Amino acid sequence: MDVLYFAWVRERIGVPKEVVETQAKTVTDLVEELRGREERYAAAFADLSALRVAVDQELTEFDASLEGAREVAFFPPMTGG
Amino acid sequence: MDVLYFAWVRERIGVPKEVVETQAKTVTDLVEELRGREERYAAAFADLSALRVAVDQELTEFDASLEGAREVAFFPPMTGG
Amino acid sequence: MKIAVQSEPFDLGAEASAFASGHRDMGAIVTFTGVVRDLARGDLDRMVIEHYPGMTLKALEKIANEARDRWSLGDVLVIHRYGDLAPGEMIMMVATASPHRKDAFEAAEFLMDYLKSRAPFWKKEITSDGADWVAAKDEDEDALNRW
Amino acid sequence: MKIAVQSEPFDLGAEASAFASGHRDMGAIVTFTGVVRDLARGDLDRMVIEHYPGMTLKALEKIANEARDRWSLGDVLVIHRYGDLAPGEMIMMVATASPHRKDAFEAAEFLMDYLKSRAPFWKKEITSDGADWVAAKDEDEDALNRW
Repeated sequence: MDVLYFAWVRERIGVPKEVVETQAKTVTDLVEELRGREERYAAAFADLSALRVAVDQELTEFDASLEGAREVAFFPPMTGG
Repeated sequence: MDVLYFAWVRERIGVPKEVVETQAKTVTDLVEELRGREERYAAAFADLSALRVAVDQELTEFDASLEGAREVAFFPPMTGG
Repeated sequence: MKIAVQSEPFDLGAEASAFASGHRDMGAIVTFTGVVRDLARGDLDRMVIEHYPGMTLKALEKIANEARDRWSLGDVLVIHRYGDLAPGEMIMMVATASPHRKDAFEAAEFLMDYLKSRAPFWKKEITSDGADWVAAKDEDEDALNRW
Repeated sequence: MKIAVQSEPFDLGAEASAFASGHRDMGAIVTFTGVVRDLARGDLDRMVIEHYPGMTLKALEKIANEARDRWSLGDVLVIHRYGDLAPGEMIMMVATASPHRKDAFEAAEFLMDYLKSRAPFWKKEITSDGADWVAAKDEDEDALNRW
């Protein structure tokens, strides 16, 4: 599964994109896996209320299913306009 | 005093502007004088709720004083924009 | 601040560009442009806009200054035409520049609501069947109550 | 309907003119343009806008289509830039065309509120002191509740 990071999440984790092999059933499960990997992930995912997530390029919630998902993206609240 | 008419008020009265010699103290007094003149005035001023008035180029009410006024204008509700 | 009352067409693009340029502190620019709509039957020949020359500019300035008093605005533009206009021609435009988008939007809506009912313009629609003065709408008068 | 995501500058005047032309049935055209504001200290070097290429256009189309579902709109325009922008440069614009001014205004405000918080853009301000990601404001999230 492709995992993408944007803005300060990208900077904290250090890469814009990586391929993650996972059996995670939900976004929260995936976050737990990543947190357990390395300190930089734990730091980036410390406060989920400061993060947003998109699955297959659609905004969703952290309890969303990852079944069939090809791309997950994590980023801070958007500041367009 | 210059009296001006716009839009359908102008068309009904037949002139855009005329000089009126009057001792009218308020707009309502002036309207009464004009109504008494000729049928076209009576027709134009039949329903004051359908008219607006400006004294010296400021929108005002029909009970406004004409003391010192040089120009009075009668017209329908505005439809700009 | 630019307030213009004119019979000539104006160039929305040129006006919008000139208005927006050179405001380092204004994050939000709103424009509203009014266009002559054809009638439902599609037979509008032209619209004639009459105005009250001695009063029009003063009334527009008063409305624009009121907007500047109420909202944080760096600049205001009002252009309103009179005379004969064909369907599709631009009648008027307003523009507002503010540090904040809410102010820019609200001030532009305020300007429009007041232009509709408090600036001395009257519209007449000319078709092959004759000419009709456009009636003021109650909803336009009601719109003023929100400010 | 035109939706564009681009690093290049856009020409507000040309876009507004093109958008407004040729709508005989649209009496009301509203545009909103966002401009890079300098910081209060006047030391903004540039703003960098990051986006999510795979998602951005889809998100903007979704927002624009939602506006078309909710209001009577003849046309919608959205342009949003990414990359490096200097103070005073235009970041983005939206435009709406409707038979009625209320629809044109409301739809433009709706587009802006959703662009702010639901389109995948992130702004970073660069000064000689360093770089800061712009924080989302609670009021921008709250603004969505009115729709």
